[in-house]
Amino acid sequence: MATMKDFGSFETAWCPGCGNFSILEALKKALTDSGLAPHQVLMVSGIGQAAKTPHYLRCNVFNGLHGRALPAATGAKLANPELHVFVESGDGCSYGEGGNHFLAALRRNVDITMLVHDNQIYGLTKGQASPTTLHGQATKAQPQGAPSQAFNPVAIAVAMQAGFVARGFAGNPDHLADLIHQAHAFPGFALVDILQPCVSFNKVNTFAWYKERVWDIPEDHDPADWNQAMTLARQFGDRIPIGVIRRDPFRPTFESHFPVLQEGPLFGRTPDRAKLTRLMESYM
Amino acid sequence: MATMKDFGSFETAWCPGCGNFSILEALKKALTDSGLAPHQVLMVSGIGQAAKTPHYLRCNVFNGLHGRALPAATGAKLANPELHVFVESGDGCSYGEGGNHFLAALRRNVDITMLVHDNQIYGLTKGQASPTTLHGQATKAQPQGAPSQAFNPVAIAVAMQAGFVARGFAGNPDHLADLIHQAHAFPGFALVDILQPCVSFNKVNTFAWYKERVWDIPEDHDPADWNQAMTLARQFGDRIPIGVIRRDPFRPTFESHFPVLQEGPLFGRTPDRAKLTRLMESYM
Amino acid sequence: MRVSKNILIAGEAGQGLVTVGMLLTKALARSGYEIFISQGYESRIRGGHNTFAVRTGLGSIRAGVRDVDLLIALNRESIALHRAELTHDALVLVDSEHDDQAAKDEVLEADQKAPRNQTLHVPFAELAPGKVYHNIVALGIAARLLGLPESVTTTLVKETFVRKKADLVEKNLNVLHASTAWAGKQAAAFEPLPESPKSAKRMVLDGNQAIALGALAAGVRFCAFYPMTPATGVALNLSNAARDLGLVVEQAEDEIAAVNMALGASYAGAPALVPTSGGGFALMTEGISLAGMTETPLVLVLGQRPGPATGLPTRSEQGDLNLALYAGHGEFPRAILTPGSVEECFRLTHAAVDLAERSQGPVIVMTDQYLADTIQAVPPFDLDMLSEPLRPTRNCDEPHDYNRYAFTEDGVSPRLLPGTGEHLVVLDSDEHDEDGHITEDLTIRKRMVDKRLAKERKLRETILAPTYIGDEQSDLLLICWGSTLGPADEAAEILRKEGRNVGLLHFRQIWPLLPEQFLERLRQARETVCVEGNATGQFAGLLRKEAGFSVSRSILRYDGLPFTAEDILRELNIETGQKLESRETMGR
Amino acid sequence: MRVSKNILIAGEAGQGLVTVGMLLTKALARSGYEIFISQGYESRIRGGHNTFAVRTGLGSIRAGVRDVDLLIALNRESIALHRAELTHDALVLVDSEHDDQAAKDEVLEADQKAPRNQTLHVPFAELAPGKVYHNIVALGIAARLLGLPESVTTTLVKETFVRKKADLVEKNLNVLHASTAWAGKQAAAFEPLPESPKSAKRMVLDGNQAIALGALAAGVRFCAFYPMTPATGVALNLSNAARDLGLVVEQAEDEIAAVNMALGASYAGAPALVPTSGGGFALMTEGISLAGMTETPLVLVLGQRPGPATGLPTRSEQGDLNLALYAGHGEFPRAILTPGSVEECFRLTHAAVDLAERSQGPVIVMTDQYLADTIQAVPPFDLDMLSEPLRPTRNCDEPHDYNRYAFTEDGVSPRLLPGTGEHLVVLDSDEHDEDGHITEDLTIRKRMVDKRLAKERKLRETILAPTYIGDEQSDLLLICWGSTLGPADEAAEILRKEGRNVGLLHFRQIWPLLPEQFLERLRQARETVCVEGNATGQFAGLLRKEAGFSVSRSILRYDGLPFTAEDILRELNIETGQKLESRETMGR
Ligand SMILES: Cc1ncc(C[n+]2csc(CCOP(=O)(O)OP(=O)(O)O)c2C)c(N)n1
Ligand SMILES: Cc1ncc(C[n+]2csc(CCOP(=O)(O)OP(=O)(O)O)c2C)c(N)n1
Ligand code: SF4
Ligand code: SF4
Ligand SMILES: [Mg+2]
Ligand SMILES: [Mg+2]
Repeated sequence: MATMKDFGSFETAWCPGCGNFSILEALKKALTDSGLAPHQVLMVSGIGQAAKTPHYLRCNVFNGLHGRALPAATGAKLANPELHVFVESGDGCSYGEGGNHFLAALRRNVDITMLVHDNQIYGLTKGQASPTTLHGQATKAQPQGAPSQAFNPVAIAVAMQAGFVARGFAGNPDHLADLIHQAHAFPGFALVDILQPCVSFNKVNTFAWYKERVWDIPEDHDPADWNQAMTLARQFGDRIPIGVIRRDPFRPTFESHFPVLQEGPLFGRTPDRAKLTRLMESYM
Repeated sequence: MATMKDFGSFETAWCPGCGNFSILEALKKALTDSGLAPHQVLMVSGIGQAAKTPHYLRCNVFNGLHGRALPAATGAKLANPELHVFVESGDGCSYGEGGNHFLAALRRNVDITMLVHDNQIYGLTKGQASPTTLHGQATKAQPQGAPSQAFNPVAIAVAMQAGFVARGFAGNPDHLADLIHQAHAFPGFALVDILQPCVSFNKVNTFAWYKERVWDIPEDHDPADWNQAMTLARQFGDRIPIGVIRRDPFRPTFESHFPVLQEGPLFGRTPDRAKLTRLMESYM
Repeated sequence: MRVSKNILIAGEAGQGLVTVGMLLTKALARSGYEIFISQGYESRIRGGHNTFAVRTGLGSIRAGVRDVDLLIALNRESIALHRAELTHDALVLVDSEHDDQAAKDEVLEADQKAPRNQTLHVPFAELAPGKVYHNIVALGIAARLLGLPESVTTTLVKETFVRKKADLVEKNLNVLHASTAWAGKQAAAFEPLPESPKSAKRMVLDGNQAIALGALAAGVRFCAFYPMTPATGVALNLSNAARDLGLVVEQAEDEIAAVNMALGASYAGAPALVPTSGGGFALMTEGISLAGMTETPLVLVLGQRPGPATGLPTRSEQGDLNLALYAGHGEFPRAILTPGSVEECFRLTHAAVDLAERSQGPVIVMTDQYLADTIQAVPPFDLDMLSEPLRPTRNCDEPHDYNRYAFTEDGVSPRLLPGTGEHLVVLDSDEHDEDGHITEDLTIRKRMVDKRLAKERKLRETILAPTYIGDEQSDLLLICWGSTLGPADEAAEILRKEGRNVGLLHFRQIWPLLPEQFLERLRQARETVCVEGNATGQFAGLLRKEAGFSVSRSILRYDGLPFTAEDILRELNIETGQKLESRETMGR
Repeated sequence: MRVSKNILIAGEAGQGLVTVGMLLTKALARSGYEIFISQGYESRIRGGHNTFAVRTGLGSIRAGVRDVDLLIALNRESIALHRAELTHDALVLVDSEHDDQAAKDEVLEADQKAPRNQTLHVPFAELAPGKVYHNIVALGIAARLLGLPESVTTTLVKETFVRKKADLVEKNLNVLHASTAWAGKQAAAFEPLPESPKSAKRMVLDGNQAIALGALAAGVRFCAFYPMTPATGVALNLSNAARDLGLVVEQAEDEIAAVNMALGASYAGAPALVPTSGGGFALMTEGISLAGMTETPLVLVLGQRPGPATGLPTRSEQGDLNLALYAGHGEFPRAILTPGSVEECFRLTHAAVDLAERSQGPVIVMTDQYLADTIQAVPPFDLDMLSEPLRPTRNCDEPHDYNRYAFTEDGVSPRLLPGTGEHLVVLDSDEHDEDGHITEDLTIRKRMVDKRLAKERKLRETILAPTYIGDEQSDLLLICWGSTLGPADEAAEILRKEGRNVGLLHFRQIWPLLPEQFLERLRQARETVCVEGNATGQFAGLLRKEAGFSVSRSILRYDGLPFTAEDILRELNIETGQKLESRETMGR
């Protein structure tokens, strides 16, 4: 069994004090707790500060284009369903440039775990509003305040009938590790939106700001109840619930619709000449 | 005052019996009822059968790229807020290729009326699944059935805190005309998703199929109540409610955040040399 | 020697002309004739004006022609629209229900123009118990007029309906026999096709089907696409075969998703293909650059149509050459294959899959609406003769020392798949070190650029040389690429028959180019004419840039229609006694 | 005559080197010196290694240099990293708190290599009451060493802090005075700058700021963007000016939205600009094609960085020339302007807005990270001397006969705006008739292609000829485009001083190209060398294609750094007695 050490320890390009560090630790813990070895894991990311995370882990990595982690992850998972596929990226990457893929992923329900480092800002490009930046918050690019309403990814995921939706907090890494562990265990698409302080560019949603607001979803919450889930998902203000918001184990995975995927990975299969010949004959 | 005739009458490239015809008529009626003259109207569309609609109307037209009607409409409205801007396109164009723009438009709340001819299929490209195609429905491109869950645009709009959300039916043109009229009157982004039979490629969601299911939203529905709205929005099965689902008049429009837009269109303004000089001085 | 007739089926979208056309085509192919089908349609589902042109005969037929010998007019408008194309002794089939005065006038006018044109007024309503049988009527009559054995059409009809309702076979056969018999009784003098030699069974395939077959034969296991004419057919054909042949075909939410999905799949070991057209390809540009940077094999099929923007979505053009050449920011190698026939669609797609793996990067197969919809009869491909495409290794001895981007002489690093052993496969869109991890070391940056570009040298080793047809030295050299092969070839042949020394150089790979392979030929010709379907002479520009050679002139077409041999001859402005050889050899 | 010193401020991201650098730069500019700033940074927010290089002196300075005269090392690592660049008599400023053994070793080693290098151990902790004041310490010392008047730095510090907390001005002034005084007492022999002539006030501007100013001066009213280094600055500058100058700047959800928004805004009458970098530009490709098809004015700013894919996001390259030339499916005209200096950034952006309206299509202004971040001192632009950019008409006499795409001789149709009168403005991405409505008429198609392409002829009328510097006829001709102007110019000047006959041809517009404007010059030179920042010689390829001219050789750089004159001289492999003229004329 792999230990946390097997997932390595690297120098990062992050700012001291960034919330990303504890997310990385939580992730390593979750991977270990899930009994995964590095070579079984595929981390797919886009571009941004969060998207560098896979470089700080020993595992397979597809660090693709800004906003395009989900399609790449989908392709990889369909090509080899035995891979344990995680998507890791920032809020801008996941919900901004990648918004359409987010919708499509929720509709597909491929067995992928999506971790969003949600610092409510574009970090790597130095502080423009992201989709989750609060309405009216002033930034370098929006000196008069962000003119659009903030995106609530958790509420949209619930509205889209996602199978597994959770919200975590970088300031609570053990809790977060458990969420990631559960998300990975869920058979289907699982979203964990992670509140992540950005000490360099988000002076509003700071560690203290989050700390003041987050509260653990109580035991009696029934994530199988859509209405309850929606009510929790919409809370993002003075109080922000963290934990598993929604779990619907009855949605079939995307993969289950493809008999060919029941036979394992697509690589290493040679074309079946007899079948090809029959296909050619059908054109005669 | 313009009459329906002022909006013209043209030969179309649609199939006989297509639901688009009555949507076009309803639209003309709504434009007339709204007291608009053709040159005040800008219809923006993408590519598809529905997206041809603006060609069959006398008005200003921006028939742009597949999936990109919303950004073009947003740019035009911000450049000239006096234009009455409508977006008209199909379900594939609006929710498929254009999904990310749909999310962003809901967040922005620019005063645009969006009409979606929702035939639950890609018509112009001959019958592939669209985002609203029902899960499991077989099509030319999905012979084993559409593997993704259907997109419910109305529920997502409500979840995204849209100001005005309605569902209409091509088979009920007077009712539809009224919805379009109300949507246009609404100050902010307004969505009308229109159930539209496609006689050539959608043999499941036929006129009869819709007819059997649609029911008028009763008078006592309170579109200002988010929960009520969400409950109605999620109904898409044996019963499909049509009418105004959600109305939230308190959301400020996007335009209201830009003082420069209070002064009317952006064209015809010459650069203010004194201000430019001051700006240059700030670099000295 | 080539002898041919051109049969044009014309009518509105939705009238089923493709159904009649395909039945007739199969009947001709099975009877041993060559066929060449070109299709024309509008961007709509019903109405408008569509055409299905069947050119058939003996000897190699590689293009369509304008002149029509047999017009099957499914509506009245078709007569007016195609009157000018009727040959001197053409026959026109019309529904006798169209025999109102206006229709008669149309026909009369046509007759006046070309006195020997004859019209056959077909009593569709009498011969068929309902509209759905009209295509069988047309089939029966056309087959009889052309002299096809009734056994062939009978078998065909049986096969077509056997999987449907039980009594359908019988009903259709009755209609077929009645129609054949009716045609036999008509006095109309339409010379049947010459007798055909016995021939082996052939497939009746369009360009898109051949591409799909090529992909399957090469082991493609993943296809992501977003529908776009004229490339959708590639995906539909793969989709239909998916279950049986074991591949995943997914309609993506947009083109960007399609290309990124394919890259993800390819990374994880599934040979992947993405079909699209110009507008979709434009959206994939960033993804193509990602394929270049991450050295991930990827096959793209670019079915061109006239642009810019939405343009003419159902017509043909060769206007995206420069786009294909330079799509993607930054610098990285690629290969571009440009099949000129249905058979080449198969072979070059097969080659593309292999090439993508060998060069670990993007390979583009470029067609256009004309070729995508062109139907030809081709012998079944000999699968045993195909080379086995390269596959990535799946394991290594020292997994912990594995570096995805290890520096090598030829720039190609060993490609392992993730999850198949203890090694880790790290891929990065940023500049990266040998191990795939992000780097800001500018010395490594330079080495990595050199490594990636070195693969172009490798690609140059296996360039498919342009094919040359003609005598060793030519007076006039026609140059073409992709789908223009057919018409250019026929034009050259006609001129050669006139005693002119004409050569034809067909580029089936337009990137990379290896001037050694063709420069001498260009230099030796007295006149070089580049024939291409765009307005700015893009390939001629590429020859200037890459081979330093300026062609004498270009013949360009960009109205949405493909070239015919006549077009080329007309533009060459050569007074040729014979309009088209087919006229002569048919001896009428 | 040029005399210059190169001051390098180096340290981690987050240490405030841009703040020190900008203060020093402004002080130099206000004291009458020329400045040229190049910035280097990594793709991270804190840590790593960043540089801010201030080259300053008298006479025109148009590029950075590698050799360092004064190194302000904000951390120890910086000494090691830049040791090799120190000139014979360079001075190194280090924090005396770094004076541990390792630091001493570093310095020692540096001293050994170049014996006269000296190190000034600055007691930052003593001179400043806290870390935030360290940049003022550095400013005071550097200004004093360079011989700048204390009045200049004093005013600067006052201006900087006056709008902040009241006591900040005083505190900072105290630190400034103490540091200046401390520096005055140091024995370190650092020759100050020669006295500067009085000069008018100048702006201290970077490339992106100049572009924003050019856009504002030309009346740009709409900017949509998605953040991407190095182009984000253009949008941020416009955003900051938006409220005051009356424009709308919107951060779009993605690049595709940005370009389509801009087209919508332009259609409705707001001159629109979209800044991005290679990856974003790739995503806009389809939209650029839409601009071409719909004949909608659009200005794009493409700030290049090294690709492919994410590449080196904060470095420089000229690798996207081919992409800019051919982005977009189908065929349509475009213009590409390539400024070579901060001043040209302003002028060419202004010209681009006008050109987009005149040609009714896309115009691309191409820079790169080097130029975007280059800071120069330029006199304020004379707004009265600028030509008034063309604007669309807003009304017509016969609104009902208005046709947006009326056929005209030069291809340019009268452009009205929607909603400004009874006329209707119909725009279509499909092929369309004169009235803008979709058509499938293939004759009109051809005419519309011809109409659109005719505009390229029109564009050719106003091409900005390449600028030439040198004697009438040159032995060696350096060719460059865009940001390479500065270093190439300096290299040419150095060679000329050595008595060599060297010319320089700078292309500030690389499309369309008009060979008449430069071909003779190319032919006359004995040797032609194309200097460009990419690995495949893209501009040299363009010259082959468009002018049929092959340059003798290319000097290419593609490791992410910009050229310096030294690079070019080294590559030219010319034994030059003087390393760089600056060394000599400084007389040390
Ligand atoms: C196509 C494209 N557009 C823009 C960029 C520039 N870019 C890099 S990271 C980033 C934003 C990152 O924000 P987020 O995803 O929230 O990540 P964070 O840095 O905050 O962790 C952007 C806009 C890019 N690399 N590619
Ligand atoms: C970038 C791009 N991708 C694909 C297409 C091809 N295309 C044209 S219309 C269409 C689908 C139309 O479906 P929908 O929007 O539902 O409209 P409908 O025809 O059903 O009214 C597609 C995929 C295109 N024109 N552009
Ligand atoms: S910029 Fe923000 S998100 Fe990025 S590393 Fe620094 S603190 Fe973290
Ligand atoms: S294909 Fe469907 S949507 Fe399109 S016109 Fe025909 S019936 Fe209407
Ligand atoms: Mg972020
Ligand atoms: Mg549809």
